[in-house]
Amino acid sequence: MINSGDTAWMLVATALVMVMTPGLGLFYGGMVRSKNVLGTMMQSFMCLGIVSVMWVVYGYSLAFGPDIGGFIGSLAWAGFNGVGMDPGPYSAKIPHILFSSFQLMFAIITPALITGAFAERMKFSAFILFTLLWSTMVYLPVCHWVWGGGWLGKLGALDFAGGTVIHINSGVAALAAALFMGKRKGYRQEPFYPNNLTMTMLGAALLWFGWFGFNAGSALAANGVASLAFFTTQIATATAAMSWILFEKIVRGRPTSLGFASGAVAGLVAITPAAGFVTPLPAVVIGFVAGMICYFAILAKGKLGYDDSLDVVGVHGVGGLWGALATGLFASIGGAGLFYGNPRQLMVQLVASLTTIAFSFIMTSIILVALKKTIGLRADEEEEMQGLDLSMHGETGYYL
Amino acid sequence: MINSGDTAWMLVATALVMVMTPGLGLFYGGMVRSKNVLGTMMQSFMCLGIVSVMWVVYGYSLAFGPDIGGFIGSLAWAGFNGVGMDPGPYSAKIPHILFSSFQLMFAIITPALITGAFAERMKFSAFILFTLLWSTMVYLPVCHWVWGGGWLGKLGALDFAGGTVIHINSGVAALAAALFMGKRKGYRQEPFYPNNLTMTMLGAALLWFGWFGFNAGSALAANGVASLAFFTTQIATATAAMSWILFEKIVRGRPTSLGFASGAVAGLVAITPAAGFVTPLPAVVIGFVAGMICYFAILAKGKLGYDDSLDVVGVHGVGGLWGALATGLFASIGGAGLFYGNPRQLMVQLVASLTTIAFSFIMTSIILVALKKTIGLRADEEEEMQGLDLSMHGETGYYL
Amino acid sequence: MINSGDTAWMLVATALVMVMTPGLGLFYGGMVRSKNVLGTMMQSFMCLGIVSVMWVVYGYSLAFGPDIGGFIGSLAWAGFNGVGMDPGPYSAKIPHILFSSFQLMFAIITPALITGAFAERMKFSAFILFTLLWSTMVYLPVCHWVWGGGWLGKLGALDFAGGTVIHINSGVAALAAALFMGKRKGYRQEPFYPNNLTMTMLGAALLWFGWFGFNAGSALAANGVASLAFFTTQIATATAAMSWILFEKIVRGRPTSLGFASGAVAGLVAITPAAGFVTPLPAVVIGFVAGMICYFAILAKGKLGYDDSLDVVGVHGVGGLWGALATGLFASIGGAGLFYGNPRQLMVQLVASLTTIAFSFIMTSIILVALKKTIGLRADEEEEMQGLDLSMHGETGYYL
Amino acid sequence: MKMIEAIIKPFKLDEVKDELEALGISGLTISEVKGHGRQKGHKEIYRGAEYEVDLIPKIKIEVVVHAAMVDKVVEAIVKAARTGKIGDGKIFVLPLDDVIRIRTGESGQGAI
Amino acid sequence: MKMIEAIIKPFKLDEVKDELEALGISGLTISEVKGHGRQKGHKEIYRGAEYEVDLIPKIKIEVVVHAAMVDKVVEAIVKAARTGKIGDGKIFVLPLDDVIRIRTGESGQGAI
Amino acid sequence: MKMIEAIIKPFKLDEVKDELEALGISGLTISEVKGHGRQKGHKEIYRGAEYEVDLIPKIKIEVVVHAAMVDKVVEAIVKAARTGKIGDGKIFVLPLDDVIRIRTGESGQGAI
Ligand SMILES: Nc1ncnc2c1ncn2[C@@H]1O[C@H](COP(=O)(O)OP(=O)(O)O)[C@@H](O)[C@H]1O
Ligand SMILES: Nc1ncnc2c1ncn2[C@@H]1O[C@H](COP(=O)(O)OP(=O)(O)O)[C@@H](O)[C@H]1O
Ligand SMILES: Nc1ncnc2c1ncn2[C@@H]1O[C@H](COP(=O)(O)OP(=O)(O)O)[C@@H](O)[C@H]1O
Repeated sequence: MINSGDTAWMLVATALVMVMTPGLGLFYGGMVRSKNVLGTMMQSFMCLGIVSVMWVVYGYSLAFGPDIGGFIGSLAWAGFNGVGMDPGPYSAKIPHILFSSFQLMFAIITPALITGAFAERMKFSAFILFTLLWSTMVYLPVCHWVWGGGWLGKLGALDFAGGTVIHINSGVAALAAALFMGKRKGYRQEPFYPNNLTMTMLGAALLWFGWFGFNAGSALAANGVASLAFFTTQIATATAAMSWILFEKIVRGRPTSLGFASGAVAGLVAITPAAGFVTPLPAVVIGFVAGMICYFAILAKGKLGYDDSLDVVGVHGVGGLWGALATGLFASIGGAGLFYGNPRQLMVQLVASLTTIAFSFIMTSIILVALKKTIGLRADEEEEMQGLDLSMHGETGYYL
Repeated sequence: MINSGDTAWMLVATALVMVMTPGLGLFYGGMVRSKNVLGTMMQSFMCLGIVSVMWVVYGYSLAFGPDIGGFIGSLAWAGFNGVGMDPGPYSAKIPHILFSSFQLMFAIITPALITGAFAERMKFSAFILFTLLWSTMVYLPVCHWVWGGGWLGKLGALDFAGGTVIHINSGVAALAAALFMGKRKGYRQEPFYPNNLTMTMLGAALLWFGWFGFNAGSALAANGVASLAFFTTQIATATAAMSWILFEKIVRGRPTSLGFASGAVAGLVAITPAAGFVTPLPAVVIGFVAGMICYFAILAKGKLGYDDSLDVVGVHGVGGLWGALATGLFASIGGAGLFYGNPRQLMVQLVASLTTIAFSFIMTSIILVALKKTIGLRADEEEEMQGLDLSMHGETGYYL
Repeated sequence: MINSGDTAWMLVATALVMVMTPGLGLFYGGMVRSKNVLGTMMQSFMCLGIVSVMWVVYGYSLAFGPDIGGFIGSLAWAGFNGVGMDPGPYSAKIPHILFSSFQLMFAIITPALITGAFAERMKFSAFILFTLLWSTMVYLPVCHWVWGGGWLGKLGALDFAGGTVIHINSGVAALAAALFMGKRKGYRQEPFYPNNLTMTMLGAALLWFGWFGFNAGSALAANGVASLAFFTTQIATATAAMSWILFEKIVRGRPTSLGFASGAVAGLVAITPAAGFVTPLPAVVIGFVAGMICYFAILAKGKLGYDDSLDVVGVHGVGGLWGALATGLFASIGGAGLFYGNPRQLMVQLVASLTTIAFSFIMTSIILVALKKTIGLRADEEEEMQGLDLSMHGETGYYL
Repeated sequence: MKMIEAIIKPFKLDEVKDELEALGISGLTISEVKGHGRQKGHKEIYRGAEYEVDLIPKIKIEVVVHAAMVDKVVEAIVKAARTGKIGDGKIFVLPLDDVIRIRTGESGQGAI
Repeated sequence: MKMIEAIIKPFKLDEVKDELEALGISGLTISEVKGHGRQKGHKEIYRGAEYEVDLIPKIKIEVVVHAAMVDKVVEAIVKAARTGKIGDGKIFVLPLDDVIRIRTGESGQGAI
Repeated sequence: MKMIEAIIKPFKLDEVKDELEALGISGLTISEVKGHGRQKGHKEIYRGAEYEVDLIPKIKIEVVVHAAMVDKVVEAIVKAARTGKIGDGKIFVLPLDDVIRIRTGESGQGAI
């Protein structure tokens, strides 16, 4: 029977996850050059459009519909056929349509995360197709495997709120995208100043705020586990932000506000798979390590030479992997990790991560190559120089 | 008896609707010229001030107090006399004062919507008086008719969250205002660049976010209907945003970020009366049509010649009317529309819409003429040229 | 037993209070000169980092752990030992860890409020140490006295959501800070233009929005008292905003948007201690007086000569004190004030306020002097001239 | 060759551009400046502080023309930019030694 | 008539304006520029990237005066704008053929 | 002494600065301007409205040099700023009466 308290919480949690995507748009939008600010924000906002429509038509059904061989859902729920106001198979206490709304918001933000990798140079048409194809061919399967009754869930992989499905998945896709797209014109030759770091700070704040819905909402109920996940999220995020700027201070001499914001996101990413499985002190450790390794991953990018414009690989890829493994180390509530006497869990986490890495990298590459060969991926040189705002959208961000 | 889950949801829904008004301020503020950015935002924020005070003194009582002849509420609840922590007549499961808080937020945003029509040229004093008079003489009666036990509600008009009361009503008032105010100096002669479209995007995001409280909150409970309304809101909005930029691409060759934001708002408007009455697929249709017709309504404005600065007529008037009629077509849950065998519903929707259009247009015109004849409506030419920020408020928006 | 409705509401309320701190960062950030925008925002964001870590290690335990002599909590709950998913001593209906999360957000925003007093001139390292020391030595004790089972709570002081603990406390600390820090270079000699008042408006909106969690959440349940506190918050805030600009109009001839935003915050501050204890009409009075006296307090600053950059004393100190006393006058629900036949309450409020003022001023002064004598408080002259963004963080806010 | 530098009211830019275009002059460079002169400024209020702002936004137009054209250009600008109210701005005529077109490297009259 | 163009440190603007006012000169036009010279720039850090920024914000003042006034004006600007530290800026004196007041159309000395 | 004023494409600034540095010239002042000329503008779309924007962002560089250096400096700028496409910009050479260094008060050649 539907519980009004759980339903109340899940309604809000869903709205909170929804607001993360515009929040991401602000976070990313502030970091690019002024001439690309709207184009970059648009790529996040567009995911709200594209994925919502896809979800109602076939997406939810493929991800969560009756399982076919552990690999994908059936089309039984296409067009939201039978998905209504009564509880569904995933929770007995909230309406089925609410569960599917909550899941939709996850499906929206995942491709939006990837856009940071190819910011400032992708054609708008290519972006639209990429998002539709990637969501369909990469997100829906992996989501099904872990949460929709698929094989990874059955294997016992712990992923509280989407470390594997969302962050490793998008981080690896971002790596493929950065490699296949090539570098922005002028990269490492001229300065690329972020146009508005106050907007990036605001975006980080909205992400942090919305992430409480993401993580605590993943309990699917207003209960103790949700409360635990809420608190570990706060603590890990705070610690990671501090840890990032600590290492910035050590390496560069200056703790930056962009560093604080980046560290916060790294912490949010890393605690995602662990949030409801760990106690507060391990959450501090997870956050601290997240801030540190993501910062060094970003410094390493300079040496590796690919142009992942907004560091999706370093933050979501690396942070997501660390979180997935850390869950295998520190889980002690509703599961047990290595440090709580269950080494197998760490292995399962590794398998889930590696499978996702391989699948995501290969599939994303296929999609990118296909698009490159057909409609082309990049804006032409003139368009890139002029900026995507004018060349793709005929608009200018600021007339202050 | 008070239900804690329903109360939890309605507390949040009320906060969500509250945040829509500043969100609207950002949405509108970003679209005007730099010299009017604060003045435009102020008009939305001021509605939070003016209407709240009016509400506690007499507003709630006139709108929702004991019915007098189907036309208006009595003053029995003036000063919130008797409106307290126990449930009231409108819901048995939440405190009466919470219901009245929720309704207050609707009363706030409605006049704020109208401000888009006369942006960049109204005197601040005239704006204050207009808002107070309009809220009292137009909003309170129409609100009473539909939701407060008045004649339209009894007739069986379906308006889930305020398509008629809020959007048709404000859209028509906007038309009257645009006509009576006259055009901005330089309109169609010099370019009027939006000062900050990132702010408009953020405003649209906050509107979208808050609208979940608006629509799903209108169920007055955390239940299946709220969940349905939540999902249809998401889907219609996403579809309308995509639909608007699709037609932009066809007509002008460029899909714009302002178009996406505008389309999203059009979708939110159109699904408002229908949200809890329709299933997901009709919501897609409602959204698609909303994006299309509101876009063409805005193109038509150019030919009609009035200066509705921020397109309140095209988005809220047209979108609201479409939503009201669409509810009469597609309603299938807790009511039945034409396509579900009940042609009468469409007629009722038409009657409710036309009555509101006529009443709102006539009353708004009377208020405007009265103000014009007494204190005057417009800033003088010098003030308009200098910008409202400096001339009305002695401030400058940006010193970057 | 845990109640899902109450838990749902408290999860959300906690998230709402969290978002107030970035909101404050925007509010403050918009008011400083462009060259200090990031540095100012960082000081708010940093509180999210510093205090969260402190809270989990020892903060929560000192504030709320088993009482030691009415003065401080014990270290029994350090490291969140024993603070988990079951209800704790402060509420039987929500998880203990959720109560502590909610309280954490209060502990975060309090030192963030103070940062307005020393904006644009404090060294980043000094700020970090100050925040850690102040939170530990001032916030935790006062919090314990009022809410953690300490002597002020036992005395019967009414403080619904933190007028004394948070606003008087931070306002007085701000006064000490303004005095010990000295004036900004150029203060009252050259114009200090706010860089972005649209951001300040947005910040005020987020504060308003989040404050519903702050005040209505302080009921610790989704019930009638929460609903009452919600409504009085809305009404007092709206009235105070209107009242501030009314007096601005009278004194200076112009009602400003910064005035509206400031008045709103003054109203939020003043209603904080009273929110759940008063009915709507007294809330209007509390708001009206708050807008008036805080505005005049700010005008008086010019004559008193200290440089409280962003008027923390005038808004939080004065507004908080008025709110505390007003609670002693108007309380009628769950307590009784002077006007409801209980003059003793006003005395208790006075005692609580004066004690807090004395304690906060003395302790803050000690901390500041200690820091001044050791690492120094202020950025050097060159750094201040260059702006904190570049000198402390190596960043520039805008490249538009 | 002369460089004509005109300080005008911002909202007059389009009219000035049109007038110059009518003379066959399309090359020009503009920038946003602030002017101080006889025109009164305005007051700004930020909480307790009140500032007299006496710098007024103006547009500066720089246009390089043949010496023979100077009078006509000045006349055209005056015509288009005049409102008759204080603050209409000034035109300065500066001597110029040379002009070079970067694209081709050519210099002198032909490069204008 | 001469055009005096001064590049100064931004926070010196008010003092320079006051000093010129004291000479009876109130007409001037300013713009925000960036300068490069002996003065050291600063470092900016954005995640992995580190930039040396060697363009420093300056204010450019343009003031047209009678030839006879040039020395006094230069002296006044030097006095007001000097801090003695590198980066104080430069003053350039340019010849000027003519000045026209747009409002009245008058030209020459009287139009200044 | 001459003042060289160059209008260039913004993304060429670094190259021009480097080229001047190579000539031993480090002092210069830049500003953001907008140019109009042969180069085509672009279209902007805001809901119902469509604007032709024909003012294109450019960078203006002002550099004062010894008369003897003018040719070399012009050459260097042309070399660094040229793309060969329309809109590369212009260089104007203006006569200059005097230069004063504010920091020291010294004037003439030595103050450059
Ligand atoms: N001597 C001057 N040198 C440089 N610019 C000047 C001078 N006098 C005026 N200006 C510019 O011309 C503008 C208009 O001058 P003002 O005295 O206000 O009006 P008017 O020219 O109509 O008498 C000023 O804002 C300033 O930008
Ligand atoms: N040759 C030049 N041409 C144009 N502007 C110059 C020149 N030399 C210096 N400037 C301007 O003067 C400013 C100050 O010059 P700088 O060499 O830093 O200090 P100083 O004049 O005290 O030696 C520079 O930032 C630049 O704007
Ligand atoms: N006569 C002029 N006076 C002032 N500036 C000019 C003039 N002609 C061109 N410019 C500047 O030079 C820029 C480039 O000129 P344009 O005609 O587009 O290209 P090109 O010089 O390659 O033919 C313009 O954008 C404008 O800023």
